[in-house]
Amino acid sequence: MRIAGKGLNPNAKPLTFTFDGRTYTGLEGDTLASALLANGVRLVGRSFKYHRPRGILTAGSEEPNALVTTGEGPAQDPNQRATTLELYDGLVARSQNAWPSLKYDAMAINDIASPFLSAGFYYKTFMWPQSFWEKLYEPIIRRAAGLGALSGQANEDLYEKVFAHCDVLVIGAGPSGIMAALTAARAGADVILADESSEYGGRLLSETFDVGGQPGANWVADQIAELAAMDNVRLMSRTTVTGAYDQGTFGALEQLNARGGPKECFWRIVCKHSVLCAGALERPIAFPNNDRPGIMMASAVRSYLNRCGVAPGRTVSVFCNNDDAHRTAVDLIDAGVDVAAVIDSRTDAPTMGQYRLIKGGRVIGTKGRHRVTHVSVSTAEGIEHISTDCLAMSGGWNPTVHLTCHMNGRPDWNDAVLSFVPGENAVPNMSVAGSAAGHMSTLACLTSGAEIGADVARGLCLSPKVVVPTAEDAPYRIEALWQVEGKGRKWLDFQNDVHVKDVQLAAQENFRSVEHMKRYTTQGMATDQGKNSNVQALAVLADATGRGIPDTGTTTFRPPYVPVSIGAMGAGGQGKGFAPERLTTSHQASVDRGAPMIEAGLWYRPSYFPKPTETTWLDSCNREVGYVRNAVGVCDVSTLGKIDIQGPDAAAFLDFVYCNTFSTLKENRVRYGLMLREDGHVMDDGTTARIGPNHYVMTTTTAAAGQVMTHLEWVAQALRPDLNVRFASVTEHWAQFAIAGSKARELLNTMLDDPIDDDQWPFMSCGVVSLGGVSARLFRISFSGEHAYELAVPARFGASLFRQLVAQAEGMGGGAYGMEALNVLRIEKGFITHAEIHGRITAFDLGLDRLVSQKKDCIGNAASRREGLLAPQREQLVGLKPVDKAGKMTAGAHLFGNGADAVSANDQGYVTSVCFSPTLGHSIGMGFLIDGPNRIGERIQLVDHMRDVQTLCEVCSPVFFDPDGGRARG
Amino acid sequence: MGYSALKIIKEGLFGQRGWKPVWRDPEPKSEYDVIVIGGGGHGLSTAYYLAKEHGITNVAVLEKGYIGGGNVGRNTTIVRANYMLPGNSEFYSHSLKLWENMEQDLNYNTMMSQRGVMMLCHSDGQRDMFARRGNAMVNQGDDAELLTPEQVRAEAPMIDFDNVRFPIYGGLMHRRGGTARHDAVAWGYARGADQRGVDIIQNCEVTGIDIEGGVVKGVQTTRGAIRTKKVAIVVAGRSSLVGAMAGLRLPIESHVLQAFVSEGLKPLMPGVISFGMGHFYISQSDKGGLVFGGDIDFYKSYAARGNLPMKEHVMEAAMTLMPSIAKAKVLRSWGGVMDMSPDGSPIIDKTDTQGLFLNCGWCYGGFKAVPGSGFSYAHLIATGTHHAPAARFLMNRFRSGAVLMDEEGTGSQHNLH
Amino acid sequence: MRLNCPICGERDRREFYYKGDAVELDRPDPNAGSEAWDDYLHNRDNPAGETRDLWHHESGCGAWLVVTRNTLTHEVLRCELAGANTQ
Amino acid sequence: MAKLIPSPPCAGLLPKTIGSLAIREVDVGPITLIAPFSGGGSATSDVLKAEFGFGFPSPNRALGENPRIAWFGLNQALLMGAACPALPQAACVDQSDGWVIVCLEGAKVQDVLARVVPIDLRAPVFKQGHTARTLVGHMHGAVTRMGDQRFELTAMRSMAATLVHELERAALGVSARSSQ
Repeated sequence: MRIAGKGLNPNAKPLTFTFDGRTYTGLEGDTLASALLANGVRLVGRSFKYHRPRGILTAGSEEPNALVTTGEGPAQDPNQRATTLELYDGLVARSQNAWPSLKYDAMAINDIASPFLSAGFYYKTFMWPQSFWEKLYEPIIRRAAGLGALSGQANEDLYEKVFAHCDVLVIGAGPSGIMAALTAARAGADVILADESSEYGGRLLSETFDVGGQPGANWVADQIAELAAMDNVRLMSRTTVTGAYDQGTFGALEQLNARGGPKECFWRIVCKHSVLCAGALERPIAFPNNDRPGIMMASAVRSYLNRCGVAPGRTVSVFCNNDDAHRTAVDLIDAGVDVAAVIDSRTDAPTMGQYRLIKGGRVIGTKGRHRVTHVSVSTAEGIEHISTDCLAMSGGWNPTVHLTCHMNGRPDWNDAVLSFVPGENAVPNMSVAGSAAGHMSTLACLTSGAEIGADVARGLCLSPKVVVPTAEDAPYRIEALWQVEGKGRKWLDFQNDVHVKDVQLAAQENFRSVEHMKRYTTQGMATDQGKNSNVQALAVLADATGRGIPDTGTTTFRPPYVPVSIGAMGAGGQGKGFAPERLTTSHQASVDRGAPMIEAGLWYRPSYFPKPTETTWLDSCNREVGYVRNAVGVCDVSTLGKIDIQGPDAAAFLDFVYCNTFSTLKENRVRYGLMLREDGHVMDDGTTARIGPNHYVMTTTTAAAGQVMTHLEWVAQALRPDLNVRFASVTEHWAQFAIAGSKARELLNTMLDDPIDDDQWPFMSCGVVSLGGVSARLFRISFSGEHAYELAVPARFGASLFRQLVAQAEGMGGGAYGMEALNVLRIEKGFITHAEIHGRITAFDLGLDRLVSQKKDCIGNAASRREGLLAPQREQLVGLKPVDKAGKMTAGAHLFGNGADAVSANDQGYVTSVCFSPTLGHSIGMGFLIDGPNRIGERIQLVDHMRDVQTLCEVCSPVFFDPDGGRARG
Repeated sequence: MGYSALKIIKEGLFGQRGWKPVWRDPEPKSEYDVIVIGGGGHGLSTAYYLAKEHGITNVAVLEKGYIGGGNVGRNTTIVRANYMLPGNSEFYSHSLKLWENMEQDLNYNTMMSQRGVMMLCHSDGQRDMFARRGNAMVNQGDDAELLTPEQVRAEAPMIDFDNVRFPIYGGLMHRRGGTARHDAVAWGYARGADQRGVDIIQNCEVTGIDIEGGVVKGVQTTRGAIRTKKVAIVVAGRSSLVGAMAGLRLPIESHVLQAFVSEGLKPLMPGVISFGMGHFYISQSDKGGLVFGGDIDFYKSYAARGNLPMKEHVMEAAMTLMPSIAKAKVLRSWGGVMDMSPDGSPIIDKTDTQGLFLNCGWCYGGFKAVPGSGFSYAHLIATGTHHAPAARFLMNRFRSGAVLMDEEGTGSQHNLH
Repeated sequence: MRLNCPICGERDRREFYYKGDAVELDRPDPNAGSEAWDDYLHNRDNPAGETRDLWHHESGCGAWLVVTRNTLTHEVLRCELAGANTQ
Repeated sequence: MAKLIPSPPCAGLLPKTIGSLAIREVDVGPITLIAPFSGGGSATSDVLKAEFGFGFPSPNRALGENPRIAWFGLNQALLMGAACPALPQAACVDQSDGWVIVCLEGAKVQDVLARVVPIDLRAPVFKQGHTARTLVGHMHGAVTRMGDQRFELTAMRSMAATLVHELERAALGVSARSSQ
């Protein structure tokens, strides 16, 4: 019911929205909840377990009941709280968890069966027959459970993440937060003031208090205007600080009420000091049937009335145990709304206005199916039934301590406010002000905010002034009332349908620890994370176990304070944004030639270069292998890591990081190197060239480039600071291309300013060459077994060089080759990659143990000599070929003795790399086989259950082609 | 007291008054045959199998807080037997078989749900590695299927196949894998052990281990000294601290692993999906919450809470893999303390002290091991010999280098497993 | 979490790579024997409280740091350069 | 004979204006990474000073305009815009083609950077002449303040497309807010 003249915005424009298909009108400044209440809509949802009718309980982000879904298609957004959802023209909202309709929900049958569905009942049944859990019980439970639904369509909204830095982060812009921010900012501190609402002011917007001699909302507007005008202040509305993390880091979720721009923004705020001014949350009372629509928090009734001009009922009653709730009656009467009675459990309750006060009264029952119609009140005189369509309840206020618990802080029980207050120094450099700290009057909030703002400013060596406006300073009078005896269920967790008896049953079954009770009953595990119910539930548990509340303890509040969408915290990750994409200089040329680009770590590399006549990738691959074996092929190898190493001790350094020796390498020569981890296993391999007396260029595999660089830094800085050496990655500076095949030199000589010959450029040599005046590096190395070079030019020339190399190669009967052909070429030669050096492999396993020089110390040397790493029963590298040439081989297959069953006990090894060798005309592979090198010629069974392959293979040397290496040298 | 549907109906009609404590809260006795330090999943299952399999019932489980309050109560509830290396393979295979009969064995519904665990692969090389793993699983007698991208799409249509940063080359499906109700596992074993006479003693912190002449004599606790000839340490997350009481310096670092749960949603996830390139895995609980996690926070910590960068990384992985869950809202995140070992595999072994046993190093994979670990540990404690499926979980493997079980291939750096 | 890099100043944890306990600075002699190497590579004090760890300012200056930290509270007590060869 | 044609890292990607933010690629000329050997710091600095008027920069600082030198990590600086003189006491590595450098300019440039860079860039903290090695999105990079509303970002050449994409995304978010 809208009350004319009430509300903060008397000139609000009307907005049209729909809820469950019906169209309504609300006003600018409404939340969906206030607009629904204004239209008399009470039933807004169904509870989780029993599907009981639910109405709006609160006016904030702690709302457990009024969860709705908005939007259609990819924009469908479930589980939004109607109490914080700002109304906009055209908003379409739907209720959740009800079928066929909110009013007639078939699953409400659960409520009738509820005596058999007590806490934890499911642990005691659904066990027979065994297979029925997955087939029958669980699907039914799963369908019934859940709240809203996702659309199943990929997100199309924008989300973003931002970093912010400040001196002081003030969390909450109520009276204490405003004062803390003002006091610190006026002194010169860099301040961020964040509030989860669309409007600053906190409770001052929902109450009728004066501050500084003017209405609270006006005072707020003045202060906010002053803050907004300061350069050192950032105001953040609709921003909920969701988590407190180490060293002054906070997460915050900003709702951007904008179409076209980002939907939400997740902030990472770093501050020197934080001030928690998050206020307090009013708690319900556990009385019988306290969950009907129309029963809501007393403070929420005032919020809707004073802030939105909406009365949630025509005849309102109040049930409370404290003075504060009486204001609800006073405000309602002032607005012309009937107040049936104020039922106060205290026999000495004071009266604050012209309403009927029932002292020492208790609500012991309620009536009304889809909205409350009556309440039954026990008084000194007996039981009275009061007709009412809204019951405003208040069991007192809980300081919002959540953020103070995010770093393992425990709140303390406080007898004065009958609730938990933040523990001392729970979060380093965080102060707590206002009602979050248990200060319950407006003046106390203003004062504590100002004083803490000043403290913080002084901590920053500033000179603050404390000026506090006048305000009400009523004492906080409350008497404990956790539950009311009577017939009917007394609900604690409204969403998860946990009532007092559930908690008592948990205690009876020895789930007496508060954590056990929570997990057994699901109390506090709903979307409000127990904000509305935990303290009452604790009190019930304390009573049931004969302990006090402080001894009972409390569960831990964990981040986030309010639910945060995966979209917001994962902003930027969608699609390719998850990790950077690295493109080689030949990328476009490869794409232009139709090459499928495949991921190699962060890089993209061409898989193969198809010709129009080819129908499968294998056709292309075989042709490209032929280029290299018969003419010349060109391949971009820029993705390999390249590290420039210089210094007087560069040689000694390399001797220490490689297991073999580099100090003996001559200038302008290249050597294969094997690098171990300190635990004796192979880290990486590659070639390193000596390009000057104290100057080397190391190559790493594409996969391990980053790891090797980090490792070198570690060794140089931490283990061998005695060695004077410097290194830098030059992977990005050089575009490098392999030119492989018998016509490689011929091709090169069409490109180079000065031709080369075999004498100057023998196998494993390197040096500087010139191409059209551009200085380049040439390495005569081969990963294909052919006469081959790698030519490196500054990356700006990479695209140009690649196109010219390929054009030249094509003129010689060759062309570009991709990763598939590269892989075949290297398997034919028995060269290893990370398919073989997969982290569990030693030099011994590779047959390279002779490379581990015993003349010097090096990383991994000592550990590689462990007996277990040299045992003959280890699996060692071998080649494999099918006995029947047509036999199929697959990588990942396991190896078994001929005739042995393919079971673990008989496992002899596994296959790491396989290809069809066009050169040899059959499949070939490499793998690791127990005692492999001593079993050459043996027949072994390759079994791949995954691909249904079983092939008899012959164990052979892993070098299938040109075993003496004459082609590479020639 | 047996649990059954009939019993539930009877109690429903008579006000639930007949339910008894699921386990007792006895005072500690002055002496036990075996003291199990740690009332987590592994400790409780150890006590249960000591009683059930070996008839050793004069056993106390000492828990410093409340039972099931450690990693068994804070994990992503995944159960699987998809290991590759000898040692792990046979152990998890055995453990999975125990899972499959757990409810009937315990008369407690732990909601073991075999909806499948699917690991996605993102390159030819990874697919071949998955094939090797899948073959190892089948060789061990477990189930595995290598799925084509089309088959993955049919299983998990919410994956963004067209735009994901690391495309889906296929998957390794392990249909007998799935999830279970984590707390219920602890409670079920507690109930089973208690019914067989084991004393479960909560709020009883061990402060010292009494050793004389290389022989265990008992423990000191916050509730007094207790004598025993056998002490079984099984305190994941705190192994180094309890081990130090017996003079052990363990190959363990404690690291935080975070996990996340969203608000309840109508069913959308088929089973468990794991996205290796993003260190992201996800399933959906029976209540409808998306349960997901990622990698450890990478720095050693006992704080049981994580930091923002890893949370963001996990959510970004979710967004690239399945952007249809963008509007699922994270309700709660938590961090558990993991025993990270130098090869990523656990230790179930005797120590040099007579009567002192050690079970630790489960990294972030301890939940699925709960039944197998308890079974094998109980075997070792009762018989003094290693149970065959766990016979390779020996502490000296690091020194010798023999039978390391480094599934990730990342080497001796604890936090990389 | 934030670490105060002695070169770059205070930076977010996401800029750093973590290696492990600072015991790894004390690399044994190559012939120290299997027990010493086992200890170096695998065994850790792993205290609940103050500890010294190795971090690399990977996305920043590239320095290796020894960070003294509390593993229970995440309080950072000191950040120092790991090597002498860093100036 | 080869005829090599150079192409810049951001060819076809920049320049661009999004809202009030202008993004353009900067060609600083030759780039040399200078890393003085142990004990070679002052000798290296002296040569630089004689040649260019500035020495080796202290951490997090950039000196000069054209040419200029920017600290680039532990014991490292990038000399930009001039050939590197002989520096016997330092490792000198040509990285002219290793980096992509973009200039961002506009009234909201800090808001855009706050979406990609995790460090504190507020004017009183990060002043003109300040430079930092840090993250740019998920990439290792560097940021340098060139003026009140002007910054330069450095990232790896192969990631130029990702860099531009991330900046575009950030700028779009900023401009969507200011248009509200």
